[in-house]
This record gives sequence, C-alpha cells and structure tokens, in this order.
Amino acid sequence: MKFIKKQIPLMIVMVVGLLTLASYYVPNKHSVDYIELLSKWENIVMAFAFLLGLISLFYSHYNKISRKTDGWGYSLFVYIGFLGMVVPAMMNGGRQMVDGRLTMLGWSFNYIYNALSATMFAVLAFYIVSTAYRSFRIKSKQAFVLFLAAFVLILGKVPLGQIIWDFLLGWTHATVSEVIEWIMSVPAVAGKRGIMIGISIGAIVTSLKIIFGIERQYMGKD
Amino acid sequence: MELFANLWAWFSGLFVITPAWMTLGAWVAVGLTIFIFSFLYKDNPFFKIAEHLYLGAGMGWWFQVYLYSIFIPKVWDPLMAHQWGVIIPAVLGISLVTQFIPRISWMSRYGFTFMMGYGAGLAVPAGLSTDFIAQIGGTIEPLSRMASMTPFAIFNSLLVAFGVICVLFYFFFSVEHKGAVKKVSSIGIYFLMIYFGAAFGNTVMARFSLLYGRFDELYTYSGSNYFYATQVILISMVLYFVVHALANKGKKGTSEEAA
Amino acid sequence: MLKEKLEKFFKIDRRWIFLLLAIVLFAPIMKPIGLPNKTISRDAQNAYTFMDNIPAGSFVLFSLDYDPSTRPELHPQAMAMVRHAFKRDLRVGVVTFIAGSTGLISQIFAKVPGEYNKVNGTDYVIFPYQANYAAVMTQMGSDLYGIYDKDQDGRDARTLPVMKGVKNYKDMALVVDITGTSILDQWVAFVGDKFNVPVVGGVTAISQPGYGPYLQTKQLKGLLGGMKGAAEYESLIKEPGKGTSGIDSLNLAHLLVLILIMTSNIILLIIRYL
Amino acid sequence: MIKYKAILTLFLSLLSVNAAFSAEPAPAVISGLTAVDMPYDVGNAVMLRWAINPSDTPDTVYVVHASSQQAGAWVEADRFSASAKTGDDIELPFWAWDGSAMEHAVKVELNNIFGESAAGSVFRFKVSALEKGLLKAESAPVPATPVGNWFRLDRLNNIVLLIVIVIVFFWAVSHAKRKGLFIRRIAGLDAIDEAIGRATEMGKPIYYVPGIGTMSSISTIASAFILGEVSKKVAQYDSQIKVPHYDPIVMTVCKEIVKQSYMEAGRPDSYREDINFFVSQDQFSYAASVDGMISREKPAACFFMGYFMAESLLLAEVGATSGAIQIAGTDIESQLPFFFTACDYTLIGEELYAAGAYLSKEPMLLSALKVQDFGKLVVMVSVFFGIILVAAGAALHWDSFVNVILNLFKAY
Repeated sequence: MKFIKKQIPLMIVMVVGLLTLASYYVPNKHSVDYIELLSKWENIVMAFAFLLGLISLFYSHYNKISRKTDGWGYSLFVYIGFLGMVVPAMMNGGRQMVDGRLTMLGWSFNYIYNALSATMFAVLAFYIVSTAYRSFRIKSKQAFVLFLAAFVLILGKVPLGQIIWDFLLGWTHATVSEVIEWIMSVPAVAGKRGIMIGISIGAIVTSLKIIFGIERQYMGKD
Repeated sequence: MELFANLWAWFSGLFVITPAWMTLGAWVAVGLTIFIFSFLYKDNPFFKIAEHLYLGAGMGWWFQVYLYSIFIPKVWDPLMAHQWGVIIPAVLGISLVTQFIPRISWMSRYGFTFMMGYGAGLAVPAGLSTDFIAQIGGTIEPLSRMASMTPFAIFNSLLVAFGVICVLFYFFFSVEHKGAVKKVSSIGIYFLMIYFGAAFGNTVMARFSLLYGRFDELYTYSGSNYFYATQVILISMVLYFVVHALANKGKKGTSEEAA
Repeated sequence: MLKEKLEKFFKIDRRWIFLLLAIVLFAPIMKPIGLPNKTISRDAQNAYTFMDNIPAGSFVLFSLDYDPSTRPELHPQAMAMVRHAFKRDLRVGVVTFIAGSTGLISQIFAKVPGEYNKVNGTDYVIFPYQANYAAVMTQMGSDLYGIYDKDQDGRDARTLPVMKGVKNYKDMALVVDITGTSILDQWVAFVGDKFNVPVVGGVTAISQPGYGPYLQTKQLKGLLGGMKGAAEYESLIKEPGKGTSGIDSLNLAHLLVLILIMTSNIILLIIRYL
Repeated sequence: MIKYKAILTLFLSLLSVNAAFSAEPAPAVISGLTAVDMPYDVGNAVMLRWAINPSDTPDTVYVVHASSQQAGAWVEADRFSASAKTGDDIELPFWAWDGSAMEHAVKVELNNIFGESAAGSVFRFKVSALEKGLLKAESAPVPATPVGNWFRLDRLNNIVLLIVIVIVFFWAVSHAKRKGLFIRRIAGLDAIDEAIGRATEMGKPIYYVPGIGTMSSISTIASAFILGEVSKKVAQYDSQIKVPHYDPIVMTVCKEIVKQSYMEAGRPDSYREDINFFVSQDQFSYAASVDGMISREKPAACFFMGYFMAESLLLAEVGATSGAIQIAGTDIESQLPFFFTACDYTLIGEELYAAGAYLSKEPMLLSALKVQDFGKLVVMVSVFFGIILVAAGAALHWDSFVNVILNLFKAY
C-alpha cells in the first residue's frame, strides 16, 4: 500500500521531471512531441483542478445558505453571477460574437465581468496614492533613496512634470527623460538583476529537491 | 414538440442583443462599477453584492472558457473520435477530485505529482538560461565594446556589475553579515531601494490610465441616451450612506471606519 | 499645538486622498483643460508626417487589436489616426485579430465618419474579426479577398467602391497597427519587411520602450506611445479629444501624488525638528 | 501528335536559351556550395555555405532557391545583399560552429517553405547572384537531407553548469550535518512570533494569503512550507488562522500541511477543515473577496507569501488600513516594490525560499541553502573576472578572445 500511496507518486515526479528537463537539451522531434503532449495534458489536468475549486466554492456557499449564517443572502449572488455567465455561454457555444453581432455572452462579459474586473484593477490607482503618501517618508538614508527614485519617475512620466523639471533643473542640461532612462537602465537594473539571479538559483535548487524527492512536504505525511 | 420549439425560439429571441439590452448593460456596468468603488469609502451591502456576484461571475467565466477550450475540444471530441490517449490526463485530473473523499484522497497525489514534476523539469533549464547565464552575460557584455564607449558608459557598465555583486552579497545566507560583508550588503540594499522606488514610480501612470478609463466609461454612460445611469446610481449611493450615517448616529462603535 | 495638528494631518483619513484623486481625474473628462503639452516626441511626429504625405485617395489599412483592458490608452490613438486619415481623404480598411476589439471599432466608426461625411463601403470598410493573424497576414500578401471576401455586414468586398484597385499590400500606402499585444511585432516581421509596406504603430506606455530598435532601423515609420502619444497626435491634427483630456488627468494626478509625498515629508521634518 | 508538340516545345526552349546566351555573357559559376543538415535542430532546416566572392559589389544580391522535387520546382527561399549573412552572423557559440566572415552561411527553414515537417526527405538547393536584377552567377544544385538531431551542443554551457550544480547539490545534501550550520538573520521571519503573539492577545485571527500561484511555482511551494511552520506556532499559541485559496490544488496541499502541523504541535483537536478555504480562481475576484474579509474581520496579522501579481497592493493596502501587522514575501520582482512599501516586513525574492530552512532549522534544507550560496558565488566570480577579461580583451582588440568569453555566458 505504501508503494502505491507514496513510491509511485514520487516516481512520477522524478520520471516526468527528468524527461522534461532532458527535453531542453534534445532537439529531436520526439522530444518536441513529448513537450507538446505534456503541456496538452497539463492543460487538461488543470481544467479538472478547476472543477475541484468550483465544487468547493459551491459547497461552502451552499452551507452558508442552508445554515443561514450571517450574510447568507449574499451567497445567493455567487450562484446568480455564475449562471449569468454560464447560461449565455451555453446559448452561444462560448462565442462572444456571431456574424459580427454581440451575443448574450459578449454582453455578460462586457457589462458584468469586464466592468467588475476593470474596476477592481482600477482601485489600485487609489491605493497606489495612499501607499505613496504613507511610505515615501524619508526616515533613513535608504528611505531617501527609495523616495528619490520614485519621485523622479513619477515626475518625469507626464508632460507637466517635464516642464517643471526643465524650469527647476534646466541648468543641468539633462532632461528628466534622460535621467529616468539612466535610473531604469543602470542602478535599477543592478537591483533587479541581483534579485533575479538569486531567485533563479533558489528556484533551481528547489526544483532539484522536488525532482529527487527530497522536498515532499507537498504530499503530506502518511 | 412544435410548441416546445416555438417556446425556445421565443425564449432565445429575448436574448438577441437590442439597443434596449445595451442601455440595460450600461446601467448594470455603472452600478457594479460604483458598488466596487464604494468600498473605498467603507464596506457596505452593495459592495458585498458586487463582491459575491463577481465571485460567481469570475468562476462562471472561467468555467465556460475551460468548457469550450478544453473539456469539449481536448477531452470530449478526442474520446468520441476514439483517441484513447486523453484518458491518461483525464484520469490524473479526476484523481484530484478524490480530495473530497478522505479515504481515497491519496489518489490525488498522482495528479499533482505529475504537475509538480512537469513544472520543476521546465523550471530548471529555463531558469539556468534566462535568469542565470543570460544575466551574467548581460552584465559583462556591454564592456566588450570598450573601445568605442564613452567614459560615462564605461562607468555605467561597471556600476551595474558592482551593484549586482553587492545585491548578491545581501542574499548570502550562510555568512554572518558583519564587518566587510555587512558594508557591501548594505550598499546592495541601496540598489534594491532604487529599483523598488523606480519600479513603483513607473507603474503609477499605468494605474492612473486604468482609473481614467473607468471614469471615462462612467462619463459616457452619464449621457441622456443612457438615461443618466451614472448620476442616478451615484446619487442613490450617496443618499444611502447619508441615511445610514444618520440612522446610526449616536450608536457609538457601530461605524466601520475604513481609515 | 501646531505639532499636534500636524500629526493629525499626518494620519489623515485616506478617504480624503481618494476623493481628491477622483476629482482630479474626473474633472478633465468633463472639461479638458489643455495643459501645455509642448513636447511632441520624434516618433509621433514621424507617424504624423508619414500619414500627412500620403497622396489623397490612397488606401490605408488599420489593424486595431486592443480590447477594453487597454482601451484608455489605445482608443484615443485609434480615433486620432482614423480622423487624420479621413481628413486627408484617404481610403480606410479595418481588420482586427482580437475578438474584444470589435465593439470598440464600431464605437469609432459610429462617430468619426459622420464628422467628415464619409460613407461605409465608399470611403471605408470594416472586415470581420479573424483569429489566426499569421495566416491572414501572409494571405494578404497575394490576394486579400482570399480571406476577406465579405465585409463585416456581409457585402461582397470585391465590388465595394472603397476596395477599387486594392488586391494586396502592393496597393496599400500604409499599415497602422494599434495594439496592446505583440501583434505589432508580427506586422513588422511578416509584412513590413517582407512585402515592403510602411508600418506605423500605436502601443501602451509600458511596452513603448521595447520598440526602440524597430524605430532605429526604420522598420517602424513612427510610433504612438500610451495616452501621451494620443495627445500628441491630437494636437498635431488639431483635434483635441480623449487623449488630450486623458493626459490632462494624468498630469494633474501625478502632480497630486508628488504634492502629497512632499507634504508628508515636510510635515515629518517639522515634527522632528520643532 | 503529342510527340510533335513535345519536340516543338523542346526546340522553342532551346531557341530561347540560345537567345539568352547571345544577349548577355554566360553567368559565372558559384563553386564550393555545400548544403548540410542544420545541426542541433529538430530536422527542419538546412545550412548552405559558400565562399564570399571578392568581386561582389553592394548591388549584388544573392537568391537562394530550394526544391523538394527531383527536378525543377524551384521556390525562392531567401534573398539578401552580398554583405549580409556571413558565417559570423550565425548565432551559435564557438564550440559548436566554425564559420568565418569569409563565407556566406544561410539557414534555410524548410517547414516555412514547404509547410510540412521536413525531416528525412531529400531537398535540392541552388544559389544565384544577381547584379542589378541580372543573373551574374549561379551554382549547380546540391542535395541535402535534414535530420532531427539528438543534442543541442550549443546549450553545452547550460548543461555543464547544471551538472556542476547537481553534483554540489548531492554533495551538500548527503553531507547534511546536524550542527554548525549558520544562517543569517531574516528580519521578516523574526517578526512572525511577534505577529502571532499579538493575534493571541487580541483574540483576532491571522490571515495567511498564499497568492495566485499554482503548485508548480516555486514561491507557492516555499509559501506552503512557511505555512506549515506558522500554523505550528499558531496551534501552540492556540490562536486562529485563515488561509484563503486561489488554486484548488494548493488548497488541498495546504490542508495536509496544516493538519500535520496541528498534530505535531499536539493539538489535533483544534484543527478545523475550514482553516483552508477556496475563494476564486479569478485574479481580481479573489482580491476583492479577500479584501472584503480582511476589512470585515480586521485580523491582527496578515501574511502574504507566495506568487502575486497586480493584486499585491490591493491586498496589502487594505491590510495596512485595517491595522494588521503585515509580513509579505514574493519572488515576483515587479510586485516587490508594493509589498515593500505597504507592509511592515518583506521577504525579498530568495529570502522567501530560505524561510523554510530558517524556520525549521532542518539540516537538509540548510545545506540546500549552501548550494544556493555556492551558485551566487559562481555568479560573483564570473561577473568579476568576466568584466576584467572582457574589458581588457576589448581594449587590446583581441576580438576572438572576447567572443569566447561572451559565448560562455550566452543563453542559446
């Protein structure tokens, strides 16, 4: 039993991992086909995993409704929203446009889903301002550098900022665009590159731990 | 049978998009937009409605995407065409769902060990090439044009290299950060700070553009051809908050300050 | 006393900040201020000059490939360039490879042609959405009717007056691609280089720097970047629109952020050293 | 009848050839054209090489023709000016390619021309030189058969590095010692105890947000590990933890991990199934929902560890407003600025990976950390010496030497 429960899954990780790893160095048709097949399979497995999430979501909101917990009425809207997208999709076979005309799915996408997600994304504009107000306070030398870089970037992105810069700092003969260009391509690159290199090594070591079954906490214990 | 067909035709005829549907759409979009924005003032039932509706709509959207781009063309159609190969990923996928039955939940390991192996196998060589080798190369490459570089350009290239080394010192884990190491790694922190500040500032404009886009749409829908959707909903929201605040006046501690 | 007041201001209810931002962004939409936008970037100027020198009556192909998520930046660009084309009496053809952009395209053509007395089918044509851009781009090199035999309304494309004498890229004076995706790269690589058609682009501010190399080699004749690009083009054709009001909004909003950061730092200084 | 026609055609064509001959001088011959299978590829391309002709002018244009038939059926495959496409322009490192600037080298991608997969069949090629549109020289047709290769020799630097890392990795893991492995302080992780303590005091929950990654992203794996350690402490303090999920698989994995932690802490009775719960698999509806929960419950502490995109600031700002202690960590460098500014402590990139080792002090993990440090050392040394050598080489115009070093650090 332990073999089926633990050994085989570990073998799957190792075999799939090593084959995928090797395919990077093998240009042959077989290796290309293998990667294509696996990515197709992965998409299918992901689609099933999505069902797992969908069932959990329905289950938890069904519980809220049936137990009449606080604010259970809101849970009804989860189902309304779901049907609001899925029923139109069924009617049009998942197409937003038929013969150049908006379908019901296209309508739901534009006026419900897109309105909601674009607005949620746009809320970031408010948060970015309030975070800036709170965080760019010069309390140390490091905070000063952080402040300075952000300030120049915010200033120089819009025409008005460019005019202000030319007015105050025109005597330096460096336009704000040039300064931004320099910040983004010299010191910021150094910072970013350092992080990226560190991350890549960490990712490689973690991946090796997974492939060779050293890191197996994700499987739980049994 | 004919009755049924007629009924269906009538029913689906209702959902042909007409100008009336477009106007309704404007009202729905404006309502949901303002409900979400109202969270910035404070939590309220309208936000909760929008939030829950969004939960369902988001999952519904992805459900139909998966249905029409994977389940039907990649699983069902091949099965109907007797291509049995898709059974393997389907079984791996179904094994994930055994999570709901604790006794056999170990089966789900087959599904996710497959995904882990695939992910890890892809990550190793790709990480080595794009984030490791290429980043070293990118750091030293500019200096190969040494002969034609201005002193300032040479200084810049050296500064990048110096910065990268300092930042890497910051990430050294098995060495205690004191003395020289501490000095170098604290220089590394300055480079990180510049990157953070610059990346933050660089994003501000993109986020403002998004918000401008939402406002522009609200403005469009405030026209008379949409029956003043924006004004009506906005004023009702404000009225709600005023009434709510008046009703709760004097009851201390019930106000949900979002500040 | 002052210090206490300042400290209170320090922890200001951030909803006031939200309100300020909302006003600053919304006000210019209702009434564009037209803050000075004197700098016109070289790339936008080049795009304008190129379009301006095309002989009247030539055919220009617009590939409008953006969906609602990049609408604020790209829609004004498309509006401005289509306006310019009509102003110059050029014939306009529109294709798209993004399903989400069809609605936005009809928004443009519901409004702009009327301003210049242009007629669908005679002065411009809108082709239906196609998914596979690589195949379409190649096909249009020999015979575009192989794919676009009908326009969006189902009329036979060959017989439309607007398509007279237009069969492939050789009969087009310019390709304009406005997109938030990498489709512009494909236009440059598949079409511009191969069939010798001039290509002009319009992209988001974030992806703009990536096109530097193409501009340097003149593979792109010009480029509009973000809302600023739209505003620049609008001021070149002297038709202030959403780009101008957008850049007004952005100007003010950026200024607001800078003032806020400065105030909070000045207060910090006063509290600390007073 | 047909016979006559054929003869007539033959005669006519001979005539026209004759006419061509009499009109202009005979085209010269391009000799030394070779066509071989393009190495290190899937078998869709052929490499043509021939020597540069010193008498070519800037107006000279080369045209490459390819054919999949025994005779005729020529298709134009490439067209370029005489100064382009030399052996130097082929993007292959010095250990895998011996081309020089003294020859033309053209990679012909057959699948782009003939549509289908080309491996195994014979193709013929010829090259002609045009001068102002007139044929100046032409080569004899040469055949070649593209085949699929078995090794990307150009990726040799990559695989050598990988082998070195794997060897060091196994050495470090098999020599994992119980004691004496040092790890530097990570401020964000020291704050975890403080955060949990505060939550216990206030009697409010802790939110642990693992982000929107799937189980195959490294940051999510690291996050799951940290969750194990955090929930162990939560169980000990008898505090409350809530973990909203984006990915159902991550959720199932985290359930196992949290359950295990509660057992190890000796409090299996306080474990509840709804500690981990699913929210949504849509980025912004996940963010909206978690924002709603945080603003309603006002948790004492928020952890944002794992894979985050634009929702990073949506979550962190609401958490900051509700007054929670916030500890974040991600390896998505574009989101780090937002966590860094909005949260109290931030684990930057690799620190997130090191957190598991730091918290558990498990020898195996600590020694893996050594491998990471070794990798960084390799980078530092390569950058340091690479810079010196390249700069010196470039200053002294040792072009091939500079090229060797650059090739070593180039991803193919």
